[in-house]
Amino acid sequence: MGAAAIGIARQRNLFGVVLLSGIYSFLMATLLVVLDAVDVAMTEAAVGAGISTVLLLGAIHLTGGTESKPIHKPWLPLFVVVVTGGMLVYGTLGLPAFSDPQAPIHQHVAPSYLNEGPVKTGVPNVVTAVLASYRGFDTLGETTVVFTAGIGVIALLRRRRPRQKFDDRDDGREGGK
Amino acid sequence: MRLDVILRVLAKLLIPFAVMFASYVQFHGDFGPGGGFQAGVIIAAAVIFYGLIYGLPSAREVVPDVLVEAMIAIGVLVYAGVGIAGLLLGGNYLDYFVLDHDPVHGQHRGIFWVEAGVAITVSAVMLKIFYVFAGRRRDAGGEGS
Amino acid sequence: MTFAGHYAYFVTILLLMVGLFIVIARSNLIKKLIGLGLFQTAVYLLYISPGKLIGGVAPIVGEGFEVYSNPLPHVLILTAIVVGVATLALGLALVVRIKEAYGSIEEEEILGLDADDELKSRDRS
Amino acid sequence: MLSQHLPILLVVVPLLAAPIIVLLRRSFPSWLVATLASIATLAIALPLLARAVSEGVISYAIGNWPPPLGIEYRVDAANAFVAFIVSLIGVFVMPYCRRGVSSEVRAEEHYLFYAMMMLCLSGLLGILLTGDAFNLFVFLEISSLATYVLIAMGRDRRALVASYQYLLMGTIGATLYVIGIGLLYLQTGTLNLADLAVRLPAMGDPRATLAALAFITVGISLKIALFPLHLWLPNAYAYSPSAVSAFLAATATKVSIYVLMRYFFTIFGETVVFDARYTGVILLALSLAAMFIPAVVAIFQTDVKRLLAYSSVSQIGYITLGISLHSVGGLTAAVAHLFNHALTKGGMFLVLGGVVFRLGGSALDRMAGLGRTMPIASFAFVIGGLSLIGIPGTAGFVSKWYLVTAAMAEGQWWLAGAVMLSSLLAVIYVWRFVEVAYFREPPAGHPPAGEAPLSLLLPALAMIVACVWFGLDASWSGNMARAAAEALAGGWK
Amino acid sequence: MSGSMALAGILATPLVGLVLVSLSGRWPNLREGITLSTAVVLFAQVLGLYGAVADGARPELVLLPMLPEVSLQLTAEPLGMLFGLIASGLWIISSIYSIGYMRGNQEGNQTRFFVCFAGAIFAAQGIAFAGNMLTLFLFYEAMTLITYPLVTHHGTDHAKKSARIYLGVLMGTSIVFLLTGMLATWVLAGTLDFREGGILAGQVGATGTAVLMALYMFGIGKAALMPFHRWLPAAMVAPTPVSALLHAVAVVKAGVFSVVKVVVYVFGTENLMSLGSADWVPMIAGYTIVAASIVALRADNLKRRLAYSTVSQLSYVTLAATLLAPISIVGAAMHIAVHAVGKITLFFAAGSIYTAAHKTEVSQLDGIGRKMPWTMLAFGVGALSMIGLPPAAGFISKWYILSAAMSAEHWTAVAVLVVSTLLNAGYFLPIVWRAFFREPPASDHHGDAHGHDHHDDHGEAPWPMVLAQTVTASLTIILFIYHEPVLKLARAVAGGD
Repeated sequence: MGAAAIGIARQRNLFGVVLLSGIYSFLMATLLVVLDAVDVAMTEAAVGAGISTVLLLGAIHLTGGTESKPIHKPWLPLFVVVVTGGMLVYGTLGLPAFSDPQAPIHQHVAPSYLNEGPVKTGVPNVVTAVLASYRGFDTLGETTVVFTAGIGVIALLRRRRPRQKFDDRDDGREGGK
Repeated sequence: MRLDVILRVLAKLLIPFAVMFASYVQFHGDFGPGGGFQAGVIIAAAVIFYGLIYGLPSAREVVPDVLVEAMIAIGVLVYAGVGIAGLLLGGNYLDYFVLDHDPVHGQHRGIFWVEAGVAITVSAVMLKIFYVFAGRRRDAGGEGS
Repeated sequence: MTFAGHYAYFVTILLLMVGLFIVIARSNLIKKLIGLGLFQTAVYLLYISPGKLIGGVAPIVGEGFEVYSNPLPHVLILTAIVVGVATLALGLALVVRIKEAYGSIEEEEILGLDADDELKSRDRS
Repeated sequence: MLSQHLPILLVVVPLLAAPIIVLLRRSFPSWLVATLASIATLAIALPLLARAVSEGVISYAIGNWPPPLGIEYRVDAANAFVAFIVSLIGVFVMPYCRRGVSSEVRAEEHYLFYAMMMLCLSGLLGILLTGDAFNLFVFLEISSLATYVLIAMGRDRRALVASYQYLLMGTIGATLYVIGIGLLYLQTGTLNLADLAVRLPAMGDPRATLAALAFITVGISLKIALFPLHLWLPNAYAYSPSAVSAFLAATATKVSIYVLMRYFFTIFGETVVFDARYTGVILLALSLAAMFIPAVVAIFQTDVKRLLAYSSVSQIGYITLGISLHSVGGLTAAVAHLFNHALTKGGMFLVLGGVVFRLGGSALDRMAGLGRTMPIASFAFVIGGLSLIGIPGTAGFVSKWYLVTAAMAEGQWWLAGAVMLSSLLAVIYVWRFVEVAYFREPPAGHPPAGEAPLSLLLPALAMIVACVWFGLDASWSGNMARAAAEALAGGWK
Repeated sequence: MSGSMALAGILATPLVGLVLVSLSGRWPNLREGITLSTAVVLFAQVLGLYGAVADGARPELVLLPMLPEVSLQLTAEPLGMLFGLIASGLWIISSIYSIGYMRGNQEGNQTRFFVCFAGAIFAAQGIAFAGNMLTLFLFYEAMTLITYPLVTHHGTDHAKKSARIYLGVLMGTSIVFLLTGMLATWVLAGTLDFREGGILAGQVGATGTAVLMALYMFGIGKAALMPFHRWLPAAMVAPTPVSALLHAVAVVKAGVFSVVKVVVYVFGTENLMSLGSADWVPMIAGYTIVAASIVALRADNLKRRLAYSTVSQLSYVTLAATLLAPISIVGAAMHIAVHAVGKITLFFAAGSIYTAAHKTEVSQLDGIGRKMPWTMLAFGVGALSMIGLPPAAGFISKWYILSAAMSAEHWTAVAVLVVSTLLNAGYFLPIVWRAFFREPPASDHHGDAHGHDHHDDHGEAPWPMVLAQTVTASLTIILFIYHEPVLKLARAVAGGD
């Protein structure tokens, strides 16, 4: 997975990049299954390897396929990235170790979901119970995000007649005066 | 051309299965992995598949733009409406317990409608994005720019 | 899954750094978005992996199972994935429009074009 | 019966309005629904604020699940006041959109525009009221996505690039925020903010807590456009449609500032954030830099919209300066300035929108002789400018009063001088407009433009009048700011 | 009519006038009629309050609860009464004068001019009757802003540049120093009300008081203490009535009035005396007096000379106020009134000369007294008052200040007063002498293509201007003989009642 990620960073052919990111998502989904997150894995597979790839390919088709060589030396981004990573390493050192049943996340809140969730909601898949009921408002928000994105894409890419498009560009010049 | 025919036939056969699979994912979400979002994606994928094979215009005929846009909105309305129903029946917002005399039934009912709302919006949005992106290419070509 | 301790975190962090690097350092607008996606997926692991309990199973309650992995991170990440793809769709739509307006999707070139515009309009006025 | 559901209704009303607008599709009905919805939010926000001030914390369990399990809305004087500000601005901006948008967005896209406005409003209100860390992220994304689209609807092609850059920055910010709350969650096992505030001191490891603090602060600061993370803001404000600039300038950054204050004072607590750490010092230094550097940049702008945008970055410095004092006085100043600056900047952008409507652009050179051709608009704009400077009798003075007295009460006398000096910079950039508008001849050949249509002028004037009113009688807004500050500092116990 | 109602009326009248004037811009006669009648009504109202205040009443009016802790409020007390009377009284006269001037010179933007004029008077009344420091500050800033368009009146590059200096210095000092000082006072004393004995008494140590003193003294830029005096000469680009009423009376007097008010009611004279924190102020003031006089001596432009004379005369007030002897406060208050009347006369005369003869430089004034006897006579009276010679009122105030300096045994101040009197004589008397005893230049009529522009065949200025300057000149002399009402108020300020 790491190799795929670095490959994405280095590859300049965008088709290659998209392909790699699809592979990456697939690997991610596999890993998620291993981690018992079946719902997430299913979604990641559908979204990461499916929708995203299709979307990216569509976009590349509309915009062209290769990336030009970067002009700047990447020192500043590198610095930012290293600081971010360093901060995270520092932070995670303070967290409970992997698969520690005594970790707070397994002690607080989650047991209630697992114990009473299926009883109170009648839904054995606790993920669904939490998603749709306990944290149903989050999911409403999520749906709204999808809605927003959908409407947004319509607003941005609505079909317009060529003449209007010309006007648009002209307006762009106008505004800069 | 022959390949085309095979594809068309395949598509005709596959699409009902896809829709069935989607509804399985939708309703089985209570017991196994899956739910509204995944179901929505699959439904959208079925139509997109249809569009890829029969061409965008025929897909647009089957599922017209206006309907898709309306569905985008309706999904959210269904979801938020469940919440309002909770309010009207004397509970808090998104309170499913009050949707039926039996709280557990109420929960079931609530989750069902909520997931339906998600599926409607997600499938419609995915479809719409496909329409828009695919349609864009044609327009861009038509303008000769 | 025998590696214990904080190994899982470090993998996450590495992915996250690569993603962030692509976003900041690369000039191609689409590649930036892909980097952004990478950056986000890394975060998914940060949430999911601590939720796993060795010996546990997916949080679908059934008979015969005692230990379940924590369902809450799964829920959160489901939402996060959806948000991520929504952002990606919107970002790509913007890139398509930018390509049409500028004829390029390289950040450097676009900023250069804008600077030219600025100069021209200043000369005119 | 309805009164107990006020918190959720405040968010759901605009959220429902959006899909309804999409179904309506026509320009006028969409506008009507949007306007009515924004009036409704104000009608909800006012009694909610009154209740929050008199009763203290109001908790609302969504789905009737008890708080740490389900998502909770938690309202106190602080977020109720900011929610009031946001919905108030909404009520000013929505009537303005009818005419203001017509020249900048094509008619068949109007309903999309209004839907986006509603989503943005709903998202912002959701961020404010929620008592759940992750739910906050979801609504942050709703408002952000809507914002990106709204910005991209600007006429200039640079609006697209501005929107794209904001999308990158905003998503990075939001993701950093998610990392931060992830770290908090892994330490405590809860996402409920009030629960976090209780459990964090007991269970948190200092390293992870510090990292979480860093990620949340940086993530939110990106949205705040805290110097030097402000690079997305000037373009985004400058190229978006005027009504959007006004709405965003008055609300979006303010909401993020509220989030920062909430995390600093209620969740982490002052001991974690300020004592024995450099957070206060860093924030102070950045605030000072923000007060001066963007203000100087603003002086050299040739476009009035960009000038105002840079001025916004500079004014945000005042607010964060108030936070960095970590006292109730400082917080009061921050909240007061949040309110006053929202009125001022929103009003100025609206006035400017009217001017752009007539002149077709916002370049400073075009405004020559504006004092004669559009006397009311230019006068209103100057009043807004005086408020930016902080002339007594305008809202801006009230904030300055609070800010400087808070700094002095903390013994930071030199800060008072810094604030005064930076407001001199504001004098300079405001006066560039005054000289051009009043003492330069209108460019020859241009037809004399009259005042903007009433539907644009009235909302703008209303905001400027409010800005003067709250400058002359700040007893209400001052008391509210004080109550909000006490609520923030007092926590959610 | 109760006192607080009267205060409301005083504040509302110029505001109403302002609105009416701006609405009647299309009919100049109506507009000027409104200006005049507003001025008269205002003066009558202020005068109506005189009796009560002189008898010790202190009517109050809370306008708006500006902040939760401090409200905007008005209080009539003797010093404010004095300033209010001067500003409103002289507004009548200078309105008459302005009408003549603006029409005589065919100035543009006359409506804006009269609107801003009314606004400035509004601000002056607000300053005069401010019940606390916040209110005073509000109207102080309002005055700066409302007079800005008057300074830029001509809209030329030179005017814009000067207006930038004007605004820059006044705004800069008031924001950076005065506002800081005021907020510090609020933090330290917990109140901003003007109170006898001073609100800072017993709250702050000697060093703190000295710092605050500096913030106030330099913050009140309108008092033109050096080095923040540059705005005053810069403001001379404005039309002369503006210079006359605003930059000889309303604006600058607002400055020194604030100085006296702050010294008496914020710091408290006794408090300052015991702390010794204000000892340095008379030095700066003395320096300003002498330095400005020397600049005036060398200025050829008449208005510039008058401006520097104003800078110098203002510092008399500051000097007197900070000598801290009871009698010196009387001198300061008296000097505010006396200098106002005298200086406005001088500016009126300068404007008359410009209108009638289009002359602006001192060196052009040879023999002009023969053509414009009334004008130059008035000028002479004003000059005497500036120097402090009887029978002009300047003598009275200077006498009080001098005796205060003597009684305080402040020999530097005494020396400054003596030297400055000589300097005053040195730059005023030659003008009078030139005007009456020198021959007019003979060469003017020959070979001058623009002879018409030079107005050499001029007579007196238009009658409204002559009338105005005659009235103020007479007032200068009357005040010398009968100054009891003014003295009564001044004594009340000093707490000697």
